[in-house]
Amino acid sequence: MSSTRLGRLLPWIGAPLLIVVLCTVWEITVRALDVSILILPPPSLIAERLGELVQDPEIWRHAGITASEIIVGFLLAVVLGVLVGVLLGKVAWLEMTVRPIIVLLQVVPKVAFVPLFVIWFGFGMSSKVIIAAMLAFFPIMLNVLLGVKSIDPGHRDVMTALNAGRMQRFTNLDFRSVMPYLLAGMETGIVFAVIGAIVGEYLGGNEGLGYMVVRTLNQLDAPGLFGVVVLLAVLGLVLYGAVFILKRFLIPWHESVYSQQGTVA
Amino acid sequence: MSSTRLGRLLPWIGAPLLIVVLCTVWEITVRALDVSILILPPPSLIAERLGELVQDPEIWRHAGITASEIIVGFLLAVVLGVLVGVLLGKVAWLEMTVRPIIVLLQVVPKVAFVPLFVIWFGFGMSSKVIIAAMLAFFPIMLNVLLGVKSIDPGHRDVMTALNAGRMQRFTNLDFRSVMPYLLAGMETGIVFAVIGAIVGEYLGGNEGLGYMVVRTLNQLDAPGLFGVVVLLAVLGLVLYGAVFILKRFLIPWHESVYSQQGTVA
Amino acid sequence: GTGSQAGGAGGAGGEGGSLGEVTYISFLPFETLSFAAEMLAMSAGHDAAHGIELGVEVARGTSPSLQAMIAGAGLVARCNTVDLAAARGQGQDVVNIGTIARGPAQRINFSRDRPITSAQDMVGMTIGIPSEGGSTENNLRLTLENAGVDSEQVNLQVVTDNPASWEMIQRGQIDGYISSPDQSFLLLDMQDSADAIVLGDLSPVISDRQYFVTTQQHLEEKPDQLRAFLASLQDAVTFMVDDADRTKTLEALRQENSFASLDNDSVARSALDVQVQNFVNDEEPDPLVTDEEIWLASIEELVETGRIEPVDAPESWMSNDLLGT
Amino acid sequence: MVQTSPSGVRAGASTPEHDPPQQTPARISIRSVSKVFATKTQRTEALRDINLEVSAGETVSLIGRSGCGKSTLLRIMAGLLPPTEGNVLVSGQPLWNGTAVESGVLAQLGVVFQEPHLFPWFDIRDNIALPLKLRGVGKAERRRRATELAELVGLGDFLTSYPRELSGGMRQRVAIARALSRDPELLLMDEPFGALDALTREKMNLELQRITLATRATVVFVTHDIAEAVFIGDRVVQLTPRPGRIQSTVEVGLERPRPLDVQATEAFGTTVRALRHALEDEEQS
Amino acid sequence: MVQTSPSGVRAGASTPEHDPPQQTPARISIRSVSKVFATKTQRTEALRDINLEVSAGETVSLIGRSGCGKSTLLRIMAGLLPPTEGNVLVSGQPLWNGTAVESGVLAQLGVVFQEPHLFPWFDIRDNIALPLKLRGVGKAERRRRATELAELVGLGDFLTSYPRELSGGMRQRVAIARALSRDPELLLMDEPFGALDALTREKMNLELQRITLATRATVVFVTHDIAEAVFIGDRVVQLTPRPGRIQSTVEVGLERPRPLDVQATEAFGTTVRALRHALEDEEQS
Ligand SMILES: Nc1ncnc2c1ncn2[C@@H]1O[C@H](COP(=O)(O)OP(=O)(O)OP(=O)(O)O)[C@@H](O)[C@H]1O
Ligand SMILES: Nc1ncnc2c1ncn2[C@@H]1O[C@H](COP(=O)(O)OP(=O)(O)OP(=O)(O)O)[C@@H](O)[C@H]1O
Ligand SMILES: [Mg+2]
Ligand SMILES: [Mg+2]
Repeated sequence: MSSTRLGRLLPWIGAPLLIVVLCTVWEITVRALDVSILILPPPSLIAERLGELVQDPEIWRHAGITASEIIVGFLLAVVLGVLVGVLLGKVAWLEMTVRPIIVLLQVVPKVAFVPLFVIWFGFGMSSKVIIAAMLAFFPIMLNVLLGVKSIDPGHRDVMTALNAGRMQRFTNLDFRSVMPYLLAGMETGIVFAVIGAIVGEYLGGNEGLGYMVVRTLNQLDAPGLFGVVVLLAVLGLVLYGAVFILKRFLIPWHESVYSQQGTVA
Repeated sequence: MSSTRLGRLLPWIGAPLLIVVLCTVWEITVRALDVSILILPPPSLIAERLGELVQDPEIWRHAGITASEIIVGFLLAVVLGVLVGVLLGKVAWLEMTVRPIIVLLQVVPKVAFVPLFVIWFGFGMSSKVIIAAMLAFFPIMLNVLLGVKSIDPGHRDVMTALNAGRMQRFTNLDFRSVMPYLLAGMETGIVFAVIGAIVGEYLGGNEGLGYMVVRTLNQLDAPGLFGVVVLLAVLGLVLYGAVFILKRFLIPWHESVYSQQGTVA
Repeated sequence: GTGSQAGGAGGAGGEGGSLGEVTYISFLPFETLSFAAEMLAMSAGHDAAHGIELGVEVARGTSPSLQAMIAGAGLVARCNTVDLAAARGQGQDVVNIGTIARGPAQRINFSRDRPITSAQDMVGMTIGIPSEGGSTENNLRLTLENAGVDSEQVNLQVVTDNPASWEMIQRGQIDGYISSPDQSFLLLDMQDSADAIVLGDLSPVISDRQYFVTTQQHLEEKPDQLRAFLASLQDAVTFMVDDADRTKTLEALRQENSFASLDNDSVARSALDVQVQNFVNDEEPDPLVTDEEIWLASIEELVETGRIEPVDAPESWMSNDLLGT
Repeated sequence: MVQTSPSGVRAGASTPEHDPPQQTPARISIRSVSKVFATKTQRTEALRDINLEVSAGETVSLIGRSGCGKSTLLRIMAGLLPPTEGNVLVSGQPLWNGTAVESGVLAQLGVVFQEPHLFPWFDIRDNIALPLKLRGVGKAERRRRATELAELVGLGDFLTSYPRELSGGMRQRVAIARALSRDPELLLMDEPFGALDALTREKMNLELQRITLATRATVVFVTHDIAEAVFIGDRVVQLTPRPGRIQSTVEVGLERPRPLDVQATEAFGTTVRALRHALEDEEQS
Repeated sequence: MVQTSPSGVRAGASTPEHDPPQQTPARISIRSVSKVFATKTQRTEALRDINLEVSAGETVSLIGRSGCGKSTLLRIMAGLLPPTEGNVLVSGQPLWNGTAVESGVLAQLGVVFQEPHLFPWFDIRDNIALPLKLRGVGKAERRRRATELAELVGLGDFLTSYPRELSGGMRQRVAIARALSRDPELLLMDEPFGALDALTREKMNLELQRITLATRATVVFVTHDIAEAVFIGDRVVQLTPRPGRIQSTVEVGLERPRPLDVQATEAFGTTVRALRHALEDEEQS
């Protein structure tokens, strides 16, 4: 807080430090209580197994597949989320009509539609991409909607008085004004895209890290399971980090970005 | 749009109408293409089966259990989401340290930890509540965080100049200012709480609508499956609707609520 | 018709030539020795020998696998009697085209502290099952009832098919759980105090059998592929049965596969033994051939115990026509 | 409500339906405009039966008590707020079509709002250049013009600053520069110099006069400073509050351009005093 | 920078480190305060070495060109912005402790910001009553007082309206009422009457004078209207821009309370003209 230097280093120090501390506690607890490795293997064992895993090119193929599913699904969700969010934000009657349908689509258990997914998209990546996109879509869309509705009426007036076209209004006002909301939605969205892709991989197919989870689980390979979980977590963190860093480039003017020094209050 | 009367009726007309249209299209397509009922039963058949289902008191017990899990998990997520969101929004270094850990917890596949949940919380509702809470927590927390950071610096100044205490500041400024963000987070959150509870029920235990989904699925009872899915969707919609309606009471002053008449632009 | 008219089947080669790809849909992740025959057919090249290229798609659970097969995402799936009957009950024209398992293979794992040696032992116990409403639950209940135990007196609880289930036994949260032979042997190999019993040893259940299934439509459109599939499976089964000490089988399997139960010699041999026992049955005909009497008896058992509605002509639900002799 | 008639004041509110027979159609003409705001707790009649003609090149000052409806009237003229009744004609074309605005009618509009409404994501230069950007002016040209205007309003040193780094008065000046950037034919200004110190204000007054005379722009100028209203306007229109009605219209009989020291002349002083009295009379009535 | 010394002007900036030997400790005293804003693109020296003493009950007006640092100085005094150097003593107690503010030192503070900063979720009455609410005053009493103050600022009819339903000047008046609601001992006002029409402004000036004399409040009053600065202040302090320094301090030798027509007196006119010249001189230098 006090020094900007420390403040800038914190994300790179704080979290890893905390993780190390947590792992130590975990290791000690597991050993002290003699917890079965089947249920919660100690980090040392997981690390060892992880070491083996990362040397296997096969795992990188799986990771690559999962990563692609997440990214494609996420991008799809962003595009759709922005489009639908902006549309519903602008057209009140459409919002009232379409919103329940969207909620419906969200709460409906995906497992019921797996056969449809399989028929339409096959066992391959597409069905996972769809599930990832579906999960990520909702928070993005809702945040964009909130963002569109939170556009300063004064700013709207300026654009109206300047006789701005629909597209000009979008690029100069709506888009930028909604950006902080969109980015917050994207932060949630990327996380749910990860969850979605993994869930998709549980439900079918034989590729990806989610499949590896099922597989290690079935093989009673708890350290392997946790190794895959660590990989998934790292993948998730990296993708989340990418979105997080986007903020600094896209909304340097927003309170949430420029006021990193911390306020007095 | 033009008439307020129509505008007020739309949510009650538009969506149901759209659903009826969709169902009709579905019915016709399924019959025309002769789709196997195992894959996508026609709405008429689902409705019939649903009629039987709702007469079974057993299904209401399951629905009640699922509803309780969702509600408890959701409330937990709201409380935690607000607390953590406000805390991280106020304390920059904490945010930097804790955020990656939270992301980590989110992206980690829950299935790996179900045994831990079961061991810690038993087969009953608790583990589903936890999963529901975990999924709902993230969007709520992130939106609260965005909300806290979007508090007008001018408003902050007013409170500081008035020498407001921490609690006073919270109730008169932070809480109210964050409310629209919180509510948008809650809209996402309730949907994910539904998903979380259902996923939790897939993974273990023998109660709840999620369990009924698995059961009907395993019995190859596709109409029954879709019947349960309809119940779940209705449950989800009702809960979502509750959160949605909250808005009118909690933030009547916000642009997203009071400007329902639609703007000229 | 011939294979050449099969839509979507890779190269159109005609007789003896390439019949293209045949997709088999498994109901579990493929990496288990329960699928040893299918796996061997692929790794030992039995499929190619019959002009097909066998591919696997993995669904999670029997129902999704049947749905996928019916929808045309694959040609063949595998399921239990009760699943097939349920599908027929829903108006699906699924047909048994070969019996791949002739008895219960699933085992109940338990701790030596609280052994399970008979169905009566399980009264009042909590038993973990991978999922409810499916064939596992059905077979367990049938087993209990055939042994004269009211299945309602046994508490069934869904647990993840997961190593930690053993931990739950030790903590007393459950008293036993059902798993595949692989997992059971793996567990026994790892945990000294673990033991297991085969469902069939508690009481006989006729209908606990598994078949390769397809639809009437597939039968009409792609009989050659199906024939070739079954032929290659027959070859694989014969190979395994003939390989008394399983060494050659293991060697062949390990060429293309690697997973915990296969990599562990003793576990793999035990699991393969169970499979082989299930392929052949002294009183029954050649592997894969369905004995019509037993088939009818199986259906009868399900009808009698009220698990399915009475049915007409169950003999039309099966066919041995595609099997070479 | 006493109809005061000091020197040069002609009654406005008393001739509501008369279109003064003019040769050229008025650049902007307000016809029987009324505006009522109705909320759950409050029904505010902001404007009642306003009639006003502004001819091309003319500058009209609008004064009145706080809350009397000046901003509301300006917003109606800018196409931002539909009138409850009546309409606005721009060069003879009706602006409002029910609650929808006929865009295009207002093509050459410049508006300075009562609040600056700058865009936080643009720096000062880009904020000023926004109208040019919307017009499709090239980047280099835009920047050149924005720099010029920033210097005009005394912000040449702050081209790449962001709005939050400016003081209140500086922001207001940015808003003025933005409104001027595309040489509007019709300029609606809502207390544009309200947050400026005396000197800056005078300088801006002169600049505004220079620019509008050069471009022959039509200006409606809201202010709460009577002297400023007289200095800037060809006419000064005074509104009474709740409901907002035109109380009086004063012709300022002074040639434009006017030098700053016109404020010391007798004629100027008389007009200011007349308006001042009108305001005080209203107070007492 | 020419040090102008018209009648009653004493040089401020030339005696930076002198604490004038006073009997009572100054209510608020600014000691060598400097403030630099540094952003990526810009380094603005907003204030340089400001020294100012305000004794209890005194009213000091602060004038200066737009952007010269008036608001910045006020924000530093209000505990909202840490000075880069120097400190502010309130009744002898240092206000700033590095970048942290010693709360409690500012217990009896009332601030009117340059922008109204009303809370959109409270209606007018609740906005005005907020300071009382924070003080734990009961609801009935709060409402009574808020209603009284709303009437004082001419908004008695808008008690249950929401801020968005008010005009710019009305909002500003709400902010003034809010600042007055808890009878502050120390009142910092940043162009509080900037958006008000002449009459309302005069009325508010008189009210402010009455209230502050009655409560013996100490006031620092920022304005860009020289006449207002002279009317309101015991002293008028003038800042020069970039860096903001005190150019001159003018003692207004007029008794308070002052009636409105004091503005017609010779002494008043002289002081205004002197300040006006000082401002113009600064311009030329
Ligand atoms: N947050 C900030 N970041 C950077 N620069 C700032 C910031 N706040 C103010 N400044 C700069 O400090 C200087 C003084 O600003 P200040 O708001 O104090 O002016 P002011 O005297 O109140 O002007 P006005 O009469 O226009 O309100 C200006 O040049 C402004 O650009
Ligand atoms: N959105 C609104 N909803 C309800 N009432 C409104 C709204 N906008 C303005 N009003 C009311 O209309 C009246 C006129 O407001 P307006 O903003 O036009 O005043 P003004 O003359 O510009 O005042 P000022 O000089 O203070 O800016 C006020 O009484 C105000 O309360
Ligand atoms: Mg106004
Ligand atoms: Mg200021």
